[in-house]
Amino acid sequence: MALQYDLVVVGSGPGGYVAAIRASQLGLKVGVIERESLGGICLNWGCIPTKALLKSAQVFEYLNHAADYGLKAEGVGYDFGAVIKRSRGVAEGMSKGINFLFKKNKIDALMGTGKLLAPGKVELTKADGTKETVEAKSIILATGTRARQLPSMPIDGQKIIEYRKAMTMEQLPKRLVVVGSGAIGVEFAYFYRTMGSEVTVVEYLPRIVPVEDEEVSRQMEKSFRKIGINVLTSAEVTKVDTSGAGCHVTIKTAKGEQQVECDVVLSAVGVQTNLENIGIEELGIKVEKGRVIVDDFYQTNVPGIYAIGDIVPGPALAHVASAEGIICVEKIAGHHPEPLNYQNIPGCTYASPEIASVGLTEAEAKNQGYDILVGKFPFSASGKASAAGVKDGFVKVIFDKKYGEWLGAHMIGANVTEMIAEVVVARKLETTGHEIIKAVHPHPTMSEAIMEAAAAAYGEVIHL
Amino acid sequence: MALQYDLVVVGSGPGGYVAAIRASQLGLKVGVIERESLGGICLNWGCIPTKALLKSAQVFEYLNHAADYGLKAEGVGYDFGAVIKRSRGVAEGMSKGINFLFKKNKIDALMGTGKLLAPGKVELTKADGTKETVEAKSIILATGTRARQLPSMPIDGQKIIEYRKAMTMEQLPKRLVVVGSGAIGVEFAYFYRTMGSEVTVVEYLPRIVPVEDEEVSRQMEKSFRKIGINVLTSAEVTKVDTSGAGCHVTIKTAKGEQQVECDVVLSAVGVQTNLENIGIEELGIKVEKGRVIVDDFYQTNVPGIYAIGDIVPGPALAHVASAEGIICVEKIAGHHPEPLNYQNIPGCTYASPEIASVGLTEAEAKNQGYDILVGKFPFSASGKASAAGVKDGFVKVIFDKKYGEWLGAHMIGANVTEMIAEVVVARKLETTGHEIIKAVHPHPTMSEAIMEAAAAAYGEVIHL
Amino acid sequence: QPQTGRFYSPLVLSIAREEGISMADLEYLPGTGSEGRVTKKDILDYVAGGKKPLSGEASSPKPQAPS
Ligand SMILES: Cc1cc2nc3c(=O)[nH]c(=O)nc-3n(C[C@H](O)[C@H](O)[C@H](O)COP(=O)(O)OP(=O)(O)OC[C@H]3O[C@@H](n4cnc5c(N)ncnc54)[C@H](O)[C@@H]3O)c2cc1C
Ligand SMILES: Cc1cc2nc3c(=O)[nH]c(=O)nc-3n(C[C@H](O)[C@H](O)[C@H](O)COP(=O)(O)OP(=O)(O)OC[C@H]3O[C@@H](n4cnc5c(N)ncnc54)[C@H](O)[C@@H]3O)c2cc1C
Repeated sequence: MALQYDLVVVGSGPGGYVAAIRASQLGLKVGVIERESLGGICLNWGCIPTKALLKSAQVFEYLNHAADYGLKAEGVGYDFGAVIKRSRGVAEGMSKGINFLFKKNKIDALMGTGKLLAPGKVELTKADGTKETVEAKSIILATGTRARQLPSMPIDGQKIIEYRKAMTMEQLPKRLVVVGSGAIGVEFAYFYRTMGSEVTVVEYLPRIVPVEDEEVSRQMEKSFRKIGINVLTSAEVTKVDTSGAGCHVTIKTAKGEQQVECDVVLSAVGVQTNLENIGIEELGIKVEKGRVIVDDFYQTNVPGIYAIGDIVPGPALAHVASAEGIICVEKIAGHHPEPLNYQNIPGCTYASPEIASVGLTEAEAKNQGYDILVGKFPFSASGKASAAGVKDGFVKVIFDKKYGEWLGAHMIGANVTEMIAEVVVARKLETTGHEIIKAVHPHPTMSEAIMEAAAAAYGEVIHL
Repeated sequence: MALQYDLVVVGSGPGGYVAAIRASQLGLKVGVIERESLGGICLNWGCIPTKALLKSAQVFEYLNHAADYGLKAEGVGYDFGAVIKRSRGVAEGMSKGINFLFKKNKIDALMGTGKLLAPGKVELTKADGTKETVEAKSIILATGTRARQLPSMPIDGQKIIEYRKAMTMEQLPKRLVVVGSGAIGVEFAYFYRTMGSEVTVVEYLPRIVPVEDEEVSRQMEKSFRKIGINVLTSAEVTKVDTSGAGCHVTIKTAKGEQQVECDVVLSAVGVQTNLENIGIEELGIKVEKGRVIVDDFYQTNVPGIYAIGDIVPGPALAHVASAEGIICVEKIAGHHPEPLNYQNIPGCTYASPEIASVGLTEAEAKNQGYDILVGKFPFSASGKASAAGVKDGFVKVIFDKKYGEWLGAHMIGANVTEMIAEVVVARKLETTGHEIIKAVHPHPTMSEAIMEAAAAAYGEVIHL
Repeated sequence: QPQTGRFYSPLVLSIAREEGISMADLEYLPGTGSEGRVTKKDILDYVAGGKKPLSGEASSPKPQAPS
């Protein structure tokens, strides 16, 4: 007999596993199909292991700059294998944590590959090839993404690699070319540069971290150049010749063609959704531009079949996947959740400096016709930043002049990824600038810069 | 002829200098009388130099634990003089910054000691003894505090010291007794312990950081014991004998009398307001329990004379002093500021782990008759904390069951001082738990723990 | 029904002020937010719809003429 559930989730990433736990809280009997490791890309190959690597790099920076703090250290170095091992250990620990949470919430982890057979029916193919049918009133697809490949850079796993390999290298590449300067590309560029690689970043668009506010991109480029990263913008890799000892990379730039020699090319040009062989076509589920089309509560055009996370439109981020999963199952369970406000999703990049932003950039706000007030507060004027020795970067805020709405916030500097939640919450609660200026931020903190930036927008800044 | 101003401020701490800058923005002609250094205790002897020292200690910890991150460092040590020098340099830089801001805002820095002569009249005595009369429509007193002394521990500046000496020691004391476990005592205890001193903390009340939630105190004590700090609570120093080579400290505890030998005793038992010889008595300004009594907009009982900062009731914190200064001068300038809500002031302690809190503790909420919901999320369950290797601590939140009001938040762990502003803003905007649970916090961050703690209060926590 | 004593976000109040919508009017504005809260969108829709008199028109004093 087929396994019976109220809900079956295909894929156990931050979309799937969070949906499963929330569903179980709401009284549903839940099974989760996963073909690889519990926790999906995020816990095993994304958010978590990269942050572990970045922490090692950050501490390594401290070792190298000990004297700045009155401290001494000799023979500073690292065991690259140990750095990687620590990262893998953290990822494994998190994945085991999901196992624990599933047991605690009485969720069945069904290891194998899932494929839709019909509404209410999923086929589970286990590692040994045996098949089983799983039946459920509701089915959520949360199969996530994998690295996208460009024809000019076919991934070979040795010289041309993607993120999985980049976080499990046996040794430090002496020379690395990173193609793409989104969060993933920038984080790896920072990590490898800090650990000692010669790093070149190639970005097709005119500026790195191109989704960010222009001033953020400019500061990031400045910071990258300061640590010796070679930044090429408006540049395109047209060919990678791997026939020699290393790689010979041909890059088309505004100034003509350029050749860069390196040992490894990291392709970080985005992701591609996992929608093959899961029954999408057979059931006639609507897909556009590689994403499954869903309603406000994540139901596809086939009733009872839902999709969340990286495979649906919207920013491909872990916290978005989780939020979608929760809303989806609350709706399934008969609650009345509010639809997700995609205008209020924070985005973070965890290099040094960190980047955190939410809402409209200055250019977007202008393009949308807003008459805006812009306030900017540099960390060079912050007491906490001075004390901590992290004066690079700023907080920039954008308000609508007419009604005072907080349209956007863009931060770059130390700790800003921990500061952006304030903006998300304030925007959710429909603040105006006034409340932020008058909210007493603790002294001395980096977070004061938010209050000061808001004050700057209204001509009331104190420390500038 | 007397110097003429719209506003004269006596004292240039975060109360006085911020009031002066805001007043100048509002069109007032301002003079600030200061007898020591611009920036007051906060910039010169308080918030800022201590945070510089603590940063050195934090980096020193990284050096000592390099292997935890896959890194190597030998010959780890420090030049104590350089650590102190860095801290003094940061403080001087900030004080110079105030000089710059005064010039920019056309504020006169009047160096000397101020004394009220009459409403509208202050006497300025300069370093060389010459006197001048300063006239102003409004006068703000912002003379701050100094260390309090206990009769059992007369400060001699060598063996029994207060905070100024504690941040300018020529060398590391081998053995240190810290009396008092408020923020100042705890920060120095952490600093000296991390740098290598044997440290004993003596607290009169039954738990350290006694103004915090009980669970925070318990975690802090655990963390302190883990790094080898000797914590004595419900304990009182009855005598310090400095006649020998070191100090012989007699401590009364519940288990009887105890003797501790040490080199230096740091008295950190609170502060005392600077109200002597400034004309308070002569003008009949009302003072109660050592604090100047003021109305909602900081006017004393004598019209035209105001008082702000540490010398008025309320928590003795820099951000409170600044907020009071701004409100005070906005009122003087004819604006209609809202009175400060003293229920929504964050408090921070910058040891490791850090502490940050705002609003009611669990015990206070119960005592006030609230029927409460409590949610707690430990950092051991946070992905970011795992990746960063900082799993100690938690976020605890308290909601009113009936209306959902966010009564309090209590955090202990890495980076929490940057996270508390979210709570301040959310409470100012009169949130309920619901909005916090549904505000999409970025992953992976420590700030997610706030959302999870709120969810825990309502039985919706995912990662527990 | 007028919703007296209802919570309005700072942004909703700011829009009301800017657009000359009185508190009395606001109380008749239906809210689609959580627990019937008036959201930015609700009041902006009302403004976009020409600030048509709300159901409470007859009983609520109206300082300004509808546009
Ligand atoms: C290097 C890197 C760093 C990142 N850093 C961050 C970050 O810091 N913050 C952030 O918010 N986001 C980050 N992301 C993005 C984040 O990882 C994704 O947004 C998130 O994982 C998407 O979650 P998901 O649940 O949609 O899918 P995924 O996490 O991709 O999980 C999908 C799961 O489904 C399984 N699966 C697929 N098909 C099947 C099938 N047919 N049967 C069974 N199982 C199947 C897969 O094995 C996988 O486990 C990062 C991504 C990468 C690559
Ligand atoms: C070690 C330490 C660490 C601290 N850390 C923090 C922290 O991290 N965060 C925080 O919020 N708070 C902290 N504080 C508290 C903070 O420093 C005070 O709350 C704050 O400085 C009060 O500001 P104020 O303007 O009232 O007075 P002060 O900063 O005390 O300034 C008063 C000024 O008035 C001058 N003055 C006094 N009398 C006269 C006179 N008659 N004529 C002329 N000038 C006069 C003094 O010289 C002084 O410069 C700390 C305090 C200490 C001691």
